[in-house]
Amino acid sequence: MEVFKRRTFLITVLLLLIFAGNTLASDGNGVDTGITAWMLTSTALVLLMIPGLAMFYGGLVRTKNVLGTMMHSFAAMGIMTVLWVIFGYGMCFGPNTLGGWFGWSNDLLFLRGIDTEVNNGVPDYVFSMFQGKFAIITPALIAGAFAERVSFKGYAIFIALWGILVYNPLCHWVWAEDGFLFNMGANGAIDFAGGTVVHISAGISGLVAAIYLGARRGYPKTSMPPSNLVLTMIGAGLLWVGWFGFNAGSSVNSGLDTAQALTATQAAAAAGAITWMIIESFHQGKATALGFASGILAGLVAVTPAAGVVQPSGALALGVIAASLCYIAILIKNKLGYDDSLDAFGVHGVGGITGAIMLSFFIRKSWMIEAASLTESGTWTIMQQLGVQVAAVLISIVYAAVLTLIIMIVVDKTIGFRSPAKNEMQGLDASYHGEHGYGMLNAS
Amino acid sequence: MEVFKRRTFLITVLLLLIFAGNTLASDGNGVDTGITAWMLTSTALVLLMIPGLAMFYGGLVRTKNVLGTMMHSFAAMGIMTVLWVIFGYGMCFGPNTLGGWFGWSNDLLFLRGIDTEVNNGVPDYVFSMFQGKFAIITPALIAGAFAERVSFKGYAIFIALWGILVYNPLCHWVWAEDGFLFNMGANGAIDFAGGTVVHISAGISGLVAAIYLGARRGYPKTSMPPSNLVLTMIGAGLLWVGWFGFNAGSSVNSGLDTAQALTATQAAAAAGAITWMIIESFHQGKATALGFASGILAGLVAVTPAAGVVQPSGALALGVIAASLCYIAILIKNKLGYDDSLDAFGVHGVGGITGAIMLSFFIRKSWMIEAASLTESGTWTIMQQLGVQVAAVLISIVYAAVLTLIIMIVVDKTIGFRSPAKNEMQGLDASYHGEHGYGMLNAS
Amino acid sequence: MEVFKRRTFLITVLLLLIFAGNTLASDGNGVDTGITAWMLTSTALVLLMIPGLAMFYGGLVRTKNVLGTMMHSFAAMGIMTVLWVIFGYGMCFGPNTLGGWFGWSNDLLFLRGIDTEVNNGVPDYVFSMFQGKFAIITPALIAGAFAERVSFKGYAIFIALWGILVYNPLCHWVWAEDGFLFNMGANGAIDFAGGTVVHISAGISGLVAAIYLGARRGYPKTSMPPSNLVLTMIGAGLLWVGWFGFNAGSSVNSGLDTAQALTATQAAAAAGAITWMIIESFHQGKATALGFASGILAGLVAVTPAAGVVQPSGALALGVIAASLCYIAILIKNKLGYDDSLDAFGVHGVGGITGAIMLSFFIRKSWMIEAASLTESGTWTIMQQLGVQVAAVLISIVYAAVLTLIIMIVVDKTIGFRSPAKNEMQGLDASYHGEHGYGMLNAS
Amino acid sequence: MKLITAIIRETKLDEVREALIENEITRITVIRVSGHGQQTREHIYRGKRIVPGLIPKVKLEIAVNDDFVDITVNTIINSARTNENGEVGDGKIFITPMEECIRIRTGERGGKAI
Amino acid sequence: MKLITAIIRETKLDEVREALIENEITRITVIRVSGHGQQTREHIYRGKRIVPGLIPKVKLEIAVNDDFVDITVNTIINSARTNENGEVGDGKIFITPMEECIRIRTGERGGKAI
Amino acid sequence: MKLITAIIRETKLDEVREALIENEITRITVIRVSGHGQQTREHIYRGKRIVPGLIPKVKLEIAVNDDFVDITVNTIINSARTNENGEVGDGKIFITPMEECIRIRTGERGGKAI
Ligand SMILES: Nc1ncnc2c1ncn2[C@@H]1O[C@H](COP(=O)(O)OP(=O)(O)O)[C@@H](O)[C@H]1O
Ligand SMILES: Nc1ncnc2c1ncn2[C@@H]1O[C@H](COP(=O)(O)OP(=O)(O)O)[C@@H](O)[C@H]1O
Ligand SMILES: Nc1ncnc2c1ncn2[C@@H]1O[C@H](COP(=O)(O)OP(=O)(O)O)[C@@H](O)[C@H]1O
Repeated sequence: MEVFKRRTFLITVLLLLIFAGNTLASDGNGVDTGITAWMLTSTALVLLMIPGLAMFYGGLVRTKNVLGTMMHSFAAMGIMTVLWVIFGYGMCFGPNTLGGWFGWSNDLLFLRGIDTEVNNGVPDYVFSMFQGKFAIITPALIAGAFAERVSFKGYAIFIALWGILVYNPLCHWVWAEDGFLFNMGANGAIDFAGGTVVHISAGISGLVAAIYLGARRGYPKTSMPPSNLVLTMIGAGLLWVGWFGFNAGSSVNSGLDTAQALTATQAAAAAGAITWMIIESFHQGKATALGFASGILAGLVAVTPAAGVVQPSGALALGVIAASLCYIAILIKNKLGYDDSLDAFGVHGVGGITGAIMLSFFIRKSWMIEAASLTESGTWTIMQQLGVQVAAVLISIVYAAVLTLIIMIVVDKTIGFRSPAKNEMQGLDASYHGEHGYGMLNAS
Repeated sequence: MEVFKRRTFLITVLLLLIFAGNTLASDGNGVDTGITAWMLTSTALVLLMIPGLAMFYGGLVRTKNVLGTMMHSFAAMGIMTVLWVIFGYGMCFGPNTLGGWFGWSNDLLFLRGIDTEVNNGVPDYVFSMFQGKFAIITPALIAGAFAERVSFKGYAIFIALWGILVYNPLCHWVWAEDGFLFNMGANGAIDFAGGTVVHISAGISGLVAAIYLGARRGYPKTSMPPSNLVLTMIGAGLLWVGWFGFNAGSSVNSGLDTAQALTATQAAAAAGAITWMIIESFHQGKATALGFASGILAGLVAVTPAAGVVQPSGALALGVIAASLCYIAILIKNKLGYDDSLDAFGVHGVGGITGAIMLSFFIRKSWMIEAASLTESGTWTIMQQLGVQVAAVLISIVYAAVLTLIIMIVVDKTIGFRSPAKNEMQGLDASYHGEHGYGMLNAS
Repeated sequence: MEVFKRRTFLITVLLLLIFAGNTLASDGNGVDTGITAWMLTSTALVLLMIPGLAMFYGGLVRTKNVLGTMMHSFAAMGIMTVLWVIFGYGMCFGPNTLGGWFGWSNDLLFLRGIDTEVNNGVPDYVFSMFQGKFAIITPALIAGAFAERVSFKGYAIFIALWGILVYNPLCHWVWAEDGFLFNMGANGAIDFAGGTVVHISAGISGLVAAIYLGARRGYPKTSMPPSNLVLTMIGAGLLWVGWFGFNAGSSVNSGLDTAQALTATQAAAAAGAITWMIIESFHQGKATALGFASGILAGLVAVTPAAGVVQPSGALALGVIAASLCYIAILIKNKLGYDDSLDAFGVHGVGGITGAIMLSFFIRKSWMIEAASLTESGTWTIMQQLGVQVAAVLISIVYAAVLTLIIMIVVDKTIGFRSPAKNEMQGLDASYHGEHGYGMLNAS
Repeated sequence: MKLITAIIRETKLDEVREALIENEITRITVIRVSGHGQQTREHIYRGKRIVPGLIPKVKLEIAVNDDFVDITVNTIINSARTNENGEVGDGKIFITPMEECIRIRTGERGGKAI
Repeated sequence: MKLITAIIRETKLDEVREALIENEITRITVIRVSGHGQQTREHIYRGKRIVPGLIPKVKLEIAVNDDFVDITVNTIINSARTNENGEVGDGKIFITPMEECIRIRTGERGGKAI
Repeated sequence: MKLITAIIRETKLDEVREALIENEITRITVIRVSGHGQQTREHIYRGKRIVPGLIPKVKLEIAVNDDFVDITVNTIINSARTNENGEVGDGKIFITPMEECIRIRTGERGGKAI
């Protein structure tokens, strides 16, 4: 969503043209049907990532937990959407409240105020729905860190609180026009499609939660092999496809910057995948499918904040670096012994941090020139931007970690979060949902 | 497709502008590339619903019937498409024939007449293909009612006849400019994306078929547990994504009304899912994944007729109401004892009726004002619209029920519809397709 | 991509209008947001075909090879993308080099030269990414021919070389403005979306590879039943959906020709599916799900080169013819005894040849008139075009066959291509990836 | 006590179970297996009838007291057979000795635990 | 030598395995099965509790030397039982005679191969 | 008559079946199982080699007449072993007595029904 500021001038010119009233692409409400078409599509693509994530995670857990794990993603679709419509959008994109902690506007309750609003050629509803998908996927990502060991009720309450107290403020800071990170440095902290807001916040929160909740019974002694890597691979495929909406949609355009974001996304995903494949081949003698998928994710995560500012060569580099660092991070985790079940921190946390910081070295020249033109001194260096990036990353980390810990404790002490041992052994599916995933396994 | 009438004025203005010839978005044929882009996308999204439905239904049946059940969806893709291209589109959108029973125009045979036609900025071909997907999914929905017990040949003939005699006329009445339901009341019966045409007609036809064919062997004594709820969940996910095309595409635009439809769709689906989840938690102590998915569907079905006229709060309400009523309807079914195998009536029939009628209470003010302006008296009340809605619903119910019964009897008495007991016990896959779905279950 | 030439005049006119600067749809860079939106979507849809293909193929192999087979598709996503970004795009769409063998331009290395380029309203990046997906799927298709018996390392090297030496040159000849097949005859060899470049080249290369590598151990004595036809069906569904991007996206437009391509695609797929279903019903007494899916593919493959020039009736005819010929081809294969594991040649080779040649008889009149207008004599007959088509097909066949054989031999003799017997018996998943696909099959 | 093991066609499972239940043999354990015997024709794969090397079968395991052996075996034979005369692939029944049977819930042993 | 076959609840597998391992019975073979016995209530399907005809169970097969029979059986009974008193559906244990046991790796036979 | 039960590596199934068929032992039933024994290293999971608690195995059940026991057992041992000397995880063979064998199709009993 970086695009807003950069396009200000352009948009002013365009708006003049629109209201000159002589174009078809406007349908009389100032709508650009082309941009709107791509934003609608992007919204669908990002929604597709939720079942994609459900499959990715669902395939990695043990058979008895597959539905429970998928429900972590699906429940987020339900809960976060309803909250978003009622007041979440307002908290993210309303004007600063409580000193800028989050946004608010009564007018945005139930999205009432935007029923016929159009901005920059796109109906506000579309922007709101597009953004709402990010509010769904972020808590769903966290669930990977404590997979296979939480109560469904506890989870449902947790993500509701987390969305309100962690996601919405962060989103406001980074993407709202009056958010303080949006206005840091010359031209803002760069977070094109959610490196800090989505991946770092989810990764760090997952880490905190995994440590707070403790490991799964038997971990790490008992191995817990994936129940369905085929499902995981399909999930990875859908995530890649959906990420086009995630990143290219974040341009809120259907133009050059959209194309640049799409290209960077594709390049980084591929580079990440190949890097992981090669590392694993040398390290373990075999290139696993899960490794390939993990590399895809590492690349995609790293390019998320960067997609608007890096060229293809930079995107390739980010993919390579992120996959390498995530690979190492997971090896270290295995040493440290905490149980981040599906590596939410190892991939999203590490990949997000890598991307948000390393992007500084691959920024497109034109962006730097524009940034410089916005400073008083007329100069702006990579190191200065690096400082802004590091600051934004640290702020996200600290905020997400502290708030998550508080929410965890509250939920765990009141209604309970961690599964009782009996339920964990029975599996989430039987304990919390009264079902099991693969009936076909048993003759009947 | 509600949009047509409302936009008439606007379009006239725009057309003038187009033919002024000074815009890029027109490619010289009067095409609006933006709207066309979204309609092409919507067509793809609605097509995606067919495999989505195949997965949703396929996961709910027993292992031995999974391919047969998926083939009910896939066969519809083949059969209905071919019929649609040859004469189905003409029956739906050609001018009134036989007193308005359906449409017809020799010019539309094989879609010959629309090779280079463009209307409202969208090539007729695109509109035709978008609409054709609805003609595919409707009979495929019915199949849920008599899953696991019909012969494939009987099914193939049945859907062909049903499409011709039930779907095409209904579609003509509701969506063709000279359809009688399109012109009922002040501003037509409201059926934005197919509450009556698709869901009510499918649900009622399913009910009639389920009762006529009788229950599956052993029902309800023997339980028939779902063979693959993971598959069902993925299917539900794809259905949700595809429904964006279904509803938002039905605006035949890429503008404000599209955005409104998309938002209503998202809100209703989420509200339906959460409602079902909560009800089931209280009623059964556990929130099932299938319940969540059923709630998604209930919400989506209910908002289908309403997506063009309700605001987000209304959509949330519709989701809540529909999920509650569908839940109750299925409980009642269990009491009554007829065997609607996968609850085609319980979800699509009940949800569709709920949406088509209840939407009257949540109509956007601007719509009511416009409707009033179209009457002679200049007034139009919610109760009047309610009357129109109820009338449209009843007409659909009666027509679909009677015709379906006749078709059932004819097919059953001639080539046979209901599976012989032996085939039913063997399973559809072995009996009718000479295959089985999950080879991996057996070592080999 | 046929569209380029035909639209030259139109585009000139439009470009004048664009630079007149009075339209919104242009965002000031000459971008048509509508066309760009559809091209972005098409790119996502074609990417979706890769997991779709992974599922389609993955379901057909034995349980022990499912991940290895899916990795054939996924690895192509990684490897071909990286090569494409570095120099593949340049080889395809750079200016003629080495007498037109392929294209080249240092400026296109790492896509550097097109960072802000826009052509015909679409950013070059988008066109490049769209095209890049074709370079991914083509080698992935070949993998079907030698499924279940090659080393992963050998495969990875093979597709890299094959992409460079076979795909890139062919693509250049057919789709680059200075490609020699692009300029053959009056108006070029017709290959709208890749009949020769994608399907014939993949099919023939697969055939050569299958024969060179020899049959799987035990073939044809031991039967090797599909491990997951449910997966295969879902894959077929996703392929159909993705093919809308493949074909309709190849118009590089969002207008009438796009609509025509979409319609032809839908009609041919349905006709192919039904044809196969009917043939199999008569020949074997049962209509298999796999047969239906194969028919879908046969129809889609055949319409690929033709989608820009045939009307719906022609598309139906192509679907019927292609499905029949593919059915026969596979019967003959069973007699001949070579082991094209998943019928890459039987479907893509035969279907592609059928489409590329038979389309001559169904060309839209307007195209023939335009072609005639481009000749000196002012006439152009179906037979003349047929000659051009046959020539293009033969050139593709010979080139692909010879080069593939050379690459096979080189790879096999150096690092090894064919799996050693032990690995083949163990299965690809255990041997090359250290994993197995369906952990859930075993209690744990 | 005997352990009766029957390998039957997948598609016969419902029929056999119904027949057993009618004869009051309700306790049973069912397992998916694959088998190779004399059976040869089965599936269709792209227009060709194929003979899977291993054909999916279902195995029933029924622990019975000695006086129930005959009725169990006869019921299975009658219900698992294809048509009157049977067809290759109908399956086998194996009878093995069983020394002890224990109900986990109660710890009961022997004949009454079956 | 005996072959001990236990049919237990799927959800008890972890517990039973942990208990067996604690008692040094580590070699074991596990199989997914479905069973029908006296158990009746289980799953929820669209707001209704349903009784699957065949309920997923897990079967353990453990070959043991004669002096290990008791400890194995007792361990299973204790760990596979629901609560103190057990619940319908907890399962069965069958003990059958075994004549020979062979370790494929070494060709060893008899008690030491177990 | 004996019932020979062999638990082998999944990846050895093809080889063992080929060997058995060569020795004219063609009737066989195959079951997916998981096992725990002495075997320890197997899969790779995100850059780490992991030891699944239960390793997928394949179980063969072969009913044979007494004079076929030796050849069957030897064939399995030779074909299921990894390399010359075997490796931990190669599996086990159990031999149990069998009292009766019945061919469902014909009702034949005893040795000729095997
Ligand atoms: N000797 C045997 N040992 C183990 N399983 C057997 C044996 N004989 C038959 N079976 C099982 O019984 C199934 C049916 O056997 P088959 O020979 O096809 O039937 P029929 O005895 O009617 O000719 C086989 O697929 C196999 O699973
Ligand atoms: N006689 C039997 N033969 C084979 N399997 C049995 C027998 N009795 C019980 N089982 C298996 O044990 C499982 C549990 O039996 P059930 O009768 O429900 O438990 P309980 O004995 O505690 O009442 C059944 O699902 C079935 O798989
Ligand atoms: N005593 C036993 N009871 C049941 N199954 C056993 C027993 N011993 C071994 N198995 C099975 O055999 C498989 C291989 O055993 P393992 O101990 O790994 O091999 P090895 O005997 O070569 O050391 C195990 O995974 C298990 O399924």
